[in-house]
Amino acid sequence: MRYLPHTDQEIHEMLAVTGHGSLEGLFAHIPEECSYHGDIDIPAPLSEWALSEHFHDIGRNNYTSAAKSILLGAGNYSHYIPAIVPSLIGRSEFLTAYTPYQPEMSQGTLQGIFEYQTLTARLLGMEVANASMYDGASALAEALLMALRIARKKNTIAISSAIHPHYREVVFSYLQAGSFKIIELPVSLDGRTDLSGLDDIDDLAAVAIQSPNFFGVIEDLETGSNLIHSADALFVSCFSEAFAYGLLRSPGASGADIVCGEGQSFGMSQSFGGPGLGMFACRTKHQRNIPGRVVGETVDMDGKRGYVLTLSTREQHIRREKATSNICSNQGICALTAAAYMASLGATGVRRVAALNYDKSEYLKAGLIKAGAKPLFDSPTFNEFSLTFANNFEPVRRRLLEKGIIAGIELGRFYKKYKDAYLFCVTETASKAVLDTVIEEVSS
Amino acid sequence: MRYLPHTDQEIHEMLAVTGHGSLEGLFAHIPEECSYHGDIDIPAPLSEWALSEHFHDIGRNNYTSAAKSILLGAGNYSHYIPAIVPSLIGRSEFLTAYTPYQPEMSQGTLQGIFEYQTLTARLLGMEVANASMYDGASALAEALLMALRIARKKNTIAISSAIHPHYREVVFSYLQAGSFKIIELPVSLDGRTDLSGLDDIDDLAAVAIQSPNFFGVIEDLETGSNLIHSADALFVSCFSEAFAYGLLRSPGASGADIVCGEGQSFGMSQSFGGPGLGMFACRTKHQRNIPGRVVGETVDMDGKRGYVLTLSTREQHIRREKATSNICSNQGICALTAAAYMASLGATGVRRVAALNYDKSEYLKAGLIKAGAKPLFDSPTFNEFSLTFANNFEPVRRRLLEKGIIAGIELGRFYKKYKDAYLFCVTETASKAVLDTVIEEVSS
Amino acid sequence: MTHGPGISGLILEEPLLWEKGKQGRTAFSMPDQDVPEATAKLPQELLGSGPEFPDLSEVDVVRHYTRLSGWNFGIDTGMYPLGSCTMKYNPKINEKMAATHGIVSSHPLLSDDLSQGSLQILFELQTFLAQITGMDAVSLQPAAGAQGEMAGMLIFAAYFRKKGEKRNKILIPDTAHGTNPASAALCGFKPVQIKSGDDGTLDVNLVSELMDEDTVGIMLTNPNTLGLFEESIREITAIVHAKGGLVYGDGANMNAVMGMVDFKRCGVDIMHLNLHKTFSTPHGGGGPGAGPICVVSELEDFLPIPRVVKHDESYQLKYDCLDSIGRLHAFFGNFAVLVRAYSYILSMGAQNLKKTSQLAVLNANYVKESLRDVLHLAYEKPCMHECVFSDLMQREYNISTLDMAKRLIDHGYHPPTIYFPLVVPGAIMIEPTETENKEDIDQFIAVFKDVVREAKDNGERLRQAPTRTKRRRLDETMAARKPCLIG
Amino acid sequence: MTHGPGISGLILEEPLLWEKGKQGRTAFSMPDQDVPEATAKLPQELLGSGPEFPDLSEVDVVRHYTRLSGWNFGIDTGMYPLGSCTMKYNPKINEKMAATHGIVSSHPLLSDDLSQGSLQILFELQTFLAQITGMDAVSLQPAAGAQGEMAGMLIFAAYFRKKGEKRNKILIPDTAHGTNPASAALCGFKPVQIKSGDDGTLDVNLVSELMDEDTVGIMLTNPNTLGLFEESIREITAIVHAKGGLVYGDGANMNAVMGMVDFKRCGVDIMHLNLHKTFSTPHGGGGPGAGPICVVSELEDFLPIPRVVKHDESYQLKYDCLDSIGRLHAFFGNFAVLVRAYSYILSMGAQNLKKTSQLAVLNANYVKESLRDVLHLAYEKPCMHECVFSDLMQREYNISTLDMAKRLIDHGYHPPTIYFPLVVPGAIMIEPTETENKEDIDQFIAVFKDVVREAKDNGERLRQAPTRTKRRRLDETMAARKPCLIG
Ligand SMILES: Cc1ncc(COP(=O)(O)O)c(C=O)c1O
Ligand SMILES: Cc1ncc(COP(=O)(O)O)c(C=O)c1O
Repeated sequence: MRYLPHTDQEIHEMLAVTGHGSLEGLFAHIPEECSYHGDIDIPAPLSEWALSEHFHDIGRNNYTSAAKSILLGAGNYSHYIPAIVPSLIGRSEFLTAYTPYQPEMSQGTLQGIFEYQTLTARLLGMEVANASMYDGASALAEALLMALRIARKKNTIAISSAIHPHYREVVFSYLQAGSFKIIELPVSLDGRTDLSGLDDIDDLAAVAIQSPNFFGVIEDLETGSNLIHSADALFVSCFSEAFAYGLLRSPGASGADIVCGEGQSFGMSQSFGGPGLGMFACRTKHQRNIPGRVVGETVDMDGKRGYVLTLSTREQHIRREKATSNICSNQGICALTAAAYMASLGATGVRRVAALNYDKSEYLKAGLIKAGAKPLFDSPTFNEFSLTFANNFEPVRRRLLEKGIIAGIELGRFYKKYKDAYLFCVTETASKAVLDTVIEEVSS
Repeated sequence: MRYLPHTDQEIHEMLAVTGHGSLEGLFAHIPEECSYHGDIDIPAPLSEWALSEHFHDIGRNNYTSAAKSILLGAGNYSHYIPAIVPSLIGRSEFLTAYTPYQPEMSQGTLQGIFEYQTLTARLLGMEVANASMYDGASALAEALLMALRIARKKNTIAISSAIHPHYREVVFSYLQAGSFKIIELPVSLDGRTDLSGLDDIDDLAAVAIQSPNFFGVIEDLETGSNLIHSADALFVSCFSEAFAYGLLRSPGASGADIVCGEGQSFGMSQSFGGPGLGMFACRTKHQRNIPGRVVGETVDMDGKRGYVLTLSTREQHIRREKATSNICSNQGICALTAAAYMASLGATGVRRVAALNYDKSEYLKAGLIKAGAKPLFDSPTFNEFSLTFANNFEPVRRRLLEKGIIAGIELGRFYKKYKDAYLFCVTETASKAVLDTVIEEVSS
Repeated sequence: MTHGPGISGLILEEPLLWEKGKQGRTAFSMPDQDVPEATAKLPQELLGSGPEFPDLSEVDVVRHYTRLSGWNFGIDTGMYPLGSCTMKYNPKINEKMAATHGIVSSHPLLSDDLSQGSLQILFELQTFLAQITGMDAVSLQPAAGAQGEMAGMLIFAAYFRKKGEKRNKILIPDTAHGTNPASAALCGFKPVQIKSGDDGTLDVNLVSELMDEDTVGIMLTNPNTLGLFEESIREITAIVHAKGGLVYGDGANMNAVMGMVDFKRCGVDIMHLNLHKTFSTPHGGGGPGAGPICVVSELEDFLPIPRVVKHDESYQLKYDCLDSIGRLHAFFGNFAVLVRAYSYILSMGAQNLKKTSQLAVLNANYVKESLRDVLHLAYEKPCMHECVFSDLMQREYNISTLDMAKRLIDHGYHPPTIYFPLVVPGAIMIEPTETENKEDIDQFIAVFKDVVREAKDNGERLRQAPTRTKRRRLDETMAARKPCLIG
Repeated sequence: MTHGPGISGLILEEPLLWEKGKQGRTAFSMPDQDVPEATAKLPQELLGSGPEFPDLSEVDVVRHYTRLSGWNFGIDTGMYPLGSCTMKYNPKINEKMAATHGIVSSHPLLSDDLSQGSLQILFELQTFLAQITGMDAVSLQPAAGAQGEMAGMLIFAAYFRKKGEKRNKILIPDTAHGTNPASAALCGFKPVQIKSGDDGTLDVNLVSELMDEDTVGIMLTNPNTLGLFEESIREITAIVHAKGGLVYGDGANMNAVMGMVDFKRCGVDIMHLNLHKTFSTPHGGGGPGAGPICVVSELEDFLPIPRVVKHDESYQLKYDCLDSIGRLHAFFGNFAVLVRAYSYILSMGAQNLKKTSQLAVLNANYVKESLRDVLHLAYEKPCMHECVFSDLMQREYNISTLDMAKRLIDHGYHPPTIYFPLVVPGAIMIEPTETENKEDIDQFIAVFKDVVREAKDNGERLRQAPTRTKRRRLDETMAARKPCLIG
C-alpha cells in the first residue's frame, strides 16, 4: 500500500528493537474482551483509478447544472472563485500543517491568519476578529454565549426570527443545556425584525439580528442598534452572505458589539454546505472574552516582527472547563482562503462584485414583479429576495428545472406562515440570459 | 487588467523619469512604415469565467470517451498518472522558473533533471542521458545527426520502415538540407526490420531501428546490434513506448550506441500529442557529441555536492553554428514529470505495470484471433499489435465507436501495403470489460 | 554529529497585504455587467463606504502567498511527530476527489432526489465509521473533535433529561485533552477530575469511588493522551453503567487501534473520531476538521438532525427525530472533509486500516525503545501510537523541553507535542504515525540523541534555538499582554 | 542599506532519489490484474531485468519534490528580470484551461471529426498570431524558438531549391541569439556575421555590402537582443529582397511591440514567436516552449504539414502540400503549450496586448534611466523591452558582472541575463516585463544601486556571493572537465 512504507524486513528489525515477536504482539496487553472480532466490514480497497471512476459516478448523482443557474442561496452561495485562490492556498505547506503551535515554523499560516483577522475586521467595521469558527451558525451560538458571559447575571437573549432558521436551530442546540431563556422576535410587515417589544423583556443580555436577513431584506442596523442599546443589551449582528458588506454599511459602523456570520462566499466552493467559515469579530474591550483562537503580532529575540497564537488563557488548553469556548480545531485553511479571496478582490473589486450581485438580483426581481409576482416584503434587499406568485409556482419551477435552472426555494420549508412564498438568490454568476429565461417562464 | 499592475498615476511618474509624454512616445523612434495599423483583430477579452465556459464547450467537441476505451497508441499512450505527479511537478517553483542558468537558485530543477538523466539511462541501459529533446521524432533525427557527426566522413544512414511513420517524416525534414543519403530498410515477413542488406550499403554511418516497432512487434535488438556493428555502423535504437523497457531487455543491454524515443507514457497527459518528451541516451565515449542540454554533478565553494548545466561548449551559446544541435529550450518540466513518474513506479512498479500492459494486450489479441482475426505478423509484441480481419472491419469499428470504444487505427493510413490491417493498443487503463466488448463485437 | 534535513537557504520576506498595493489594481477578473446598474436605488443610509482592502494585481497576490508558504512546514515538508495530532501523510488523491465537479458544486438545500450523490457519500461514510469503531450509529455533523464532544455531552444531557434524572457531575481524567472538560462545562456539567494512576492509566477503584448517582458518567480517551491503552476500560465502563451513567469515549487516538479494538465491546456509549487525524484529511494549519460521533443503538435517536438514511435504493434526510439534540451545523458539517475521509477509507480497505494501526504502534514503540536511554520515559508500559518522555534528565543542565523542541526545528523536524499532558511535567509526546519510514525515524532518533548530547555540552545553542528559521523565538508574553490582533 | 526580499530561512536537504527507498515500497496505485498473467509467453531473450529504479512510498516521493522545489526560484517567487527571456507572470487560469478534460484526453490520431475541439484551438490560434504579427499564415508545429528558426531555414532552403537557385550563405548579426547561426548551419547555410553598428543596431551599408546572390538572405531579431529596435529594417529588407533574398525575423522579443509593429510591413518574410516568452506560458525550468512560425502568403505552401484549415464550419488537417518542408513534430507540436497561449490571448484581447507591450517598454526604459548613473549603459538609445548595461564602471574595483549578479541572488532577485549579447563585454541585460509593478522595480533599482556601492566598499562580499542559497558558487569547470552526468 503506497501510504505504508514498511517492508517486511523493516518490520522485523523494528519488532526486534521493541521486543515483540509480531505486529499483533504490540497489542497483547489489550484485554480480549475489548478486541475487534473479525475483519472490518468495508469494501475492498480501490485503486486510485477505480476511486476516480467511483467519484465521477457519484458526482453525476448530484444535480449540478452549470453553477450559474442555481438561483438559490439561503446560506450557501455560488460565487466565482479565481483560479489563483485554490492553487495558492492548496500549497502543501499551508494545507498539511497543523495548528501553528510552533510559531517559528508556522509564520506563513500565522501571518496569513493575522491578515485574515484584519481584513475581516475591516469588512465588518469591527476592532478585532478571531481566527475563525466552524460556520456562521455556530459562530452565532458562540456570540450569544459570549454576550451572556459579558452580561454576567442576565440570562435572556432575543433573536430575530428572520435569522436563518438553521442558525437559530444551532443556537437552540448550543444553549439547550444552560439555563438561558431565548426569545424569538417577530418579523414586521416590512420584513425586518420587530424590535418594539425589547423593553418588556427582563434580564436581556443580547439581541441578535441578521442582515441581510433570511428573506433577503436588509435590516436597519443603526436603528436596531439604538433600540438594543437602550434596552441595555448587547447587539449581536450576524450574516450569511459576507459579500453584502462590500456594498452595505457594515454592522460595526452601525453600532454592533459582536458581529458573526458565514464566510463561504469568499472563496469556498459550495460543497453541499461545508466547509464554510465562521467569521467572528467584536470590540476591543471584549477581546478577552472572544471564543476560539486569535493570532497576535509580537517580536522575536532579535526584535523582528512576527506572529503567534495569543490570548491562550481563554482557551481549553489552559483554563479547561472555564475556557471561553471548547473550539480547538477551527476552519484555518478556510480563513486563509477568505483572506486570499478578499485580497484578490481588493477594495475596488469587492465593491464592484457586490454591486453586481445587487444589480442582477434587482433585475430578476423587477422582471418577476412585472411578470406578476409580488414581493413578500417591500424593504430593500441585497442579492436575495422573497416573492409570492399569483398562480401556483411549482409547475413553473419544474419546467425551469428541466431547463437546468433551480428557481429559488420554498419558504414554506422554513416558515409555515410564508408557505406560498419563494426565496431567490442572484449572484454575479447568473447571466442575464438565465434571468430572462426565468422571467419568460413566469410570464408565460 | 489583473496581469497589468500599473495605475495611471504610476505610468505618469515613470514616464516622467524616462522623459516621455505618453506611452506611445516610447515608440516614437519606430519608423511609421513599420507600425501596426489599427487594432489587432482578435476577440474582446474574456473574463476567467467566460473563458472557462469557452474551454468547456471546446473540450466537448473532442471525442474523449473515458480514456480507458481508446484502444489506440501509435506514439501516444493512455496510461494512469498518479495524482501526486502533476501536483508536485506543478509547484510553481518548478513551473515558473527559466532554464537553470543560475545554478545557485535552481538546484531543485538541476537535481531533478540529474535524477531524470540517471533514471533514463537506467531504463534504457545506457551510460549517459541528456536533459531532453522536443519529442521522440526529433530525438531520432538528432540521434542520426549525432551519428553522422561521430562517423565523420560517412554520409548514409539506414532507417527501418517499421519506425513510426511520423518519426521518419521528421527525420527526412531534419536531414533534407544536408547532403545525406537515407535508406529505408524493408520489413520482413515476421514484422521485424530486414537487416540482411546492410553490407551492400556504402558509407553507412548508422542504422536506426524502433522496438517495439510501429506494428507493435518487438525487434530482435541483439541480433540487430551484431549485424549493424559488423557493417561498421552505429546502432541507433528508438522507441515510442517507454513502458516497454519496464519488461523488455533494454536497448543498451542489447548493444545500442544511441537510444532515443518518446517518454510521454511516463506521466504526461495525451493532450493531442504534446508536449511529449524526447528521451536521449548514449555511451559515455560519445557524450561530448550529444545534442541538447545536460546536467552534471560538481561541488560548490564549500565542497558541497551540487548540480550545474554542463558541457555547454557543445551548445549554441558558445560554439554557435558549430553546436551539436540548435536545441535551446527543451522539455524541462516533462523530464521532471517523467522522473517523478519513474520514482513513483519504482523498479517493482514499472515492471508490474509493464507486464500488465503486455497481459492485457495479449488478452485482446488472443480474443480477437479466436474471433477470427489474423495477426499481421507472428512475432511477439508488447502492448500494441496489428491484425487483419476476414470481413470488413469498418462497420464493427463504427459500432464500437458508438459504444464509446476506439478500436485501433487503420494501418493503411501509413502503409498502403497493409491497408486492411489495424493497429491496436491495450494499456493498463483498458478494463477487461472493454476488451470483452470488442471481442464480442468482432465475434458477432 | 548527526544532522537532520534542516539547512539554511534563501527564502523571501513579504510585508503584510495592506503594506502592498495601489488603488485601482485588481487580481479579480470582473464578470460582465450585463444588466443595468441599480445601486442608486438603495437608500443612502444602508450604503457603506466599502471595506478598506488593499488593491493588488494577480502576481502580487500570487507572490504574497507563495512566499508565506515558504515560512511554513507541513507533512509534505518533513516529519511532524506532533503527539496526539496524528500528523500522517495526507493523500493528494483525496484532494482531487473532493474537487470532483459534481461534489464541489452541490447546493445543500436541493431536494433529496437532486442530492443523491452527496447523500450516498454521507450514508456510506456513516456505515464505514460504525464498522470501524464497532458502534451502531453515526452522525457526521460535528465540525471537529470538540464539537463531537459537545454533541456527546448534549446527548448525555438529553438522555438524563428524558429519564427525568438530574445529574450534573462528570468524571474526566486529568490526562484528558482540554476540550473534554470545556465541552462538558459548555453543556452544563461540572467536571470532576480523576487523577490518573502511577502507571498513567485509570485506577478502577478511584472511578468506583467517584462515580455516583449525581454523575452522568465518564469521559475518557482510549488510547489515552499518554499513548497508553486504558486496560481497565471494561471494569470502568461496567462501574459507570451500574450506576446508571454513560460512557463517552474520546476517539481522537483511533489511529492506534483500527481493526484491533471494538469500542462497543469496551462499553463505550458515545465516541467521536477526528477524521483530520485518523482518516488522513489535511489539518490546513488549523482546520477544518470533522468530528463524527458514533453511538450505541440505544442513543441513536438522540443524534443531531438531519440524519441521513437509506430507504430502498434512495438516500434521504430524516428530520423527525423527537429525542434529537437538534442541529449543530448550518448544513451537514464539513462535507468536503468527510469526502476526503471517505476517499481514504475506500483506498485503504479493512486490511490496510488494520495495518495502519499496527505500524503506527510499531513506530511509536520503536521510538520509545530507541530514546529511553537519553530521555526520561514517563511510563514504563507498552505504548500505543505515541510515547511520552520528559526533560527530567536534562534539567540538571538547565535545559527544558522547550529548548530541545526548538533545536529540533533547526534540524528540520517539527517538534513533538510539548508540555501536554499536564500530568507529565516537561512532557515530550512523540507520535510518528505509520506513514514515516524506518530510515527517517532512525535519522530523527539520531538527531534527537545529538540534541540531548548538546544539552549537556552546548546548552546555549539549544537556548538560542531555532536559528535557521526566518524568525527566532517569539515573545509570546508581550503578545498576550498587549494584544495586537489586527494590523 | 537597502534590502531586497531575500533572507535566510529553514529549508530541507534531500538526497538523490536512489539514495532513498527500500525494495518493495511503491508510490503507485496498482491497477487490477483482471486478465491472466501472460509474460511467461515472452521469449526469454527479449525479457530484461527491469530498470533499477528506487522503490519509494508515496510520501517519500512527495517530500522529495516538495523539498527540491524549495531550492528553486520562479516568477511566483519574485522578480526575474532575465533579459531576452521575458519572464512575465504565468497566469494560473491558463494551467486550469489546459487541464480541461476534453483537452488532456484527446488522442492526436483520431479522425478530424472526432477532434474538432483541438483543431479549433489550433486554427484560431493560427489566426490570432497572424493578426498580432501582421503576417499571413502560421504553423504552430515548432516545439520551441530554435525549431521555429529551423523551420524557417528549411523554408529558405526549399524556396531556393524550388527556384533552382543555389545560395549557401546567410547574414546574421553578431548580436543574434546563438540558436540563429546554429539553426542556419543545421540547414546547410554558412552564417556570415554582420557586425552591429556602434549604436547597437545594423548598419544598412554593411548589409548592402554583404548581401549578394550567393546569400539566401538575412536572419535578424527585432527588437534585437540589445533591446533596440532595428530602425533601418525597411531599408535592410528592401536590400535583401532586391537581391532575391528572404528575410527571417526572430520574434522572440515580440513582447515589446504587440499592436505597435507590423512585421509584414517591415518586410519580414518568415518569423517565429516564442509563446513561452511573449504569451505567458510557463518555462518549466527549461521547457516545453512553442515556437510557431508566421509567413507571408507567398511562403505559405512551404509550411510544415499537416496544416490546420477550416472548411465551412469544420476544421481539417491538410496534408497535400507539395512544397511543404514536411513534418517537424510527431504530432502537432507542444499542444498544451499552445492551449495556454490561446487562453492568454483570449483573456487579453487587443487593447491589453498593446498595453502589455507599452508597459513592458515603459518598465525597461524606467530601469534604464534609473540605473544609468551607476552602471555603464551600453547604448545611448531609447530601449524597448530590455536595457543592457555592463560592468565597465566596476572593473576598477575588480568586480565583474558575475559578482554583481550573484549578490542580487542574496537579495532575493533572479539576476539579469549576463555576458550576452557577446558584443557587450560583461553585459547585464535587464528585462523587467510588464507584470512587475513600480514599487517592486523601485526596490530592485535601490538594491542594485546598493550592490554597486558594495562593489566599491566591500568587494569581497560580492565575490563570495551568494551566501544565502543552499549551495554557494558551483565549480562549473570541474563539472565540464570530468563530466558526471548520471548518478
Ligand atoms: C485527544 C483529543 N481530543 C479532542 C481533541 C479536539 O479535537 P478538535 O481539535 O478536532 O476539536 C483533540 C485534538 O487535538 C485531541 O487530541
Ligand atoms: C532572441 C532569441 N531567439 C531565439 C531563442 C531560442 O528560443 P528557444 O529557447 O525557444 O528555442 C531565444 C531564447 O532564449 C531568444 O532569446
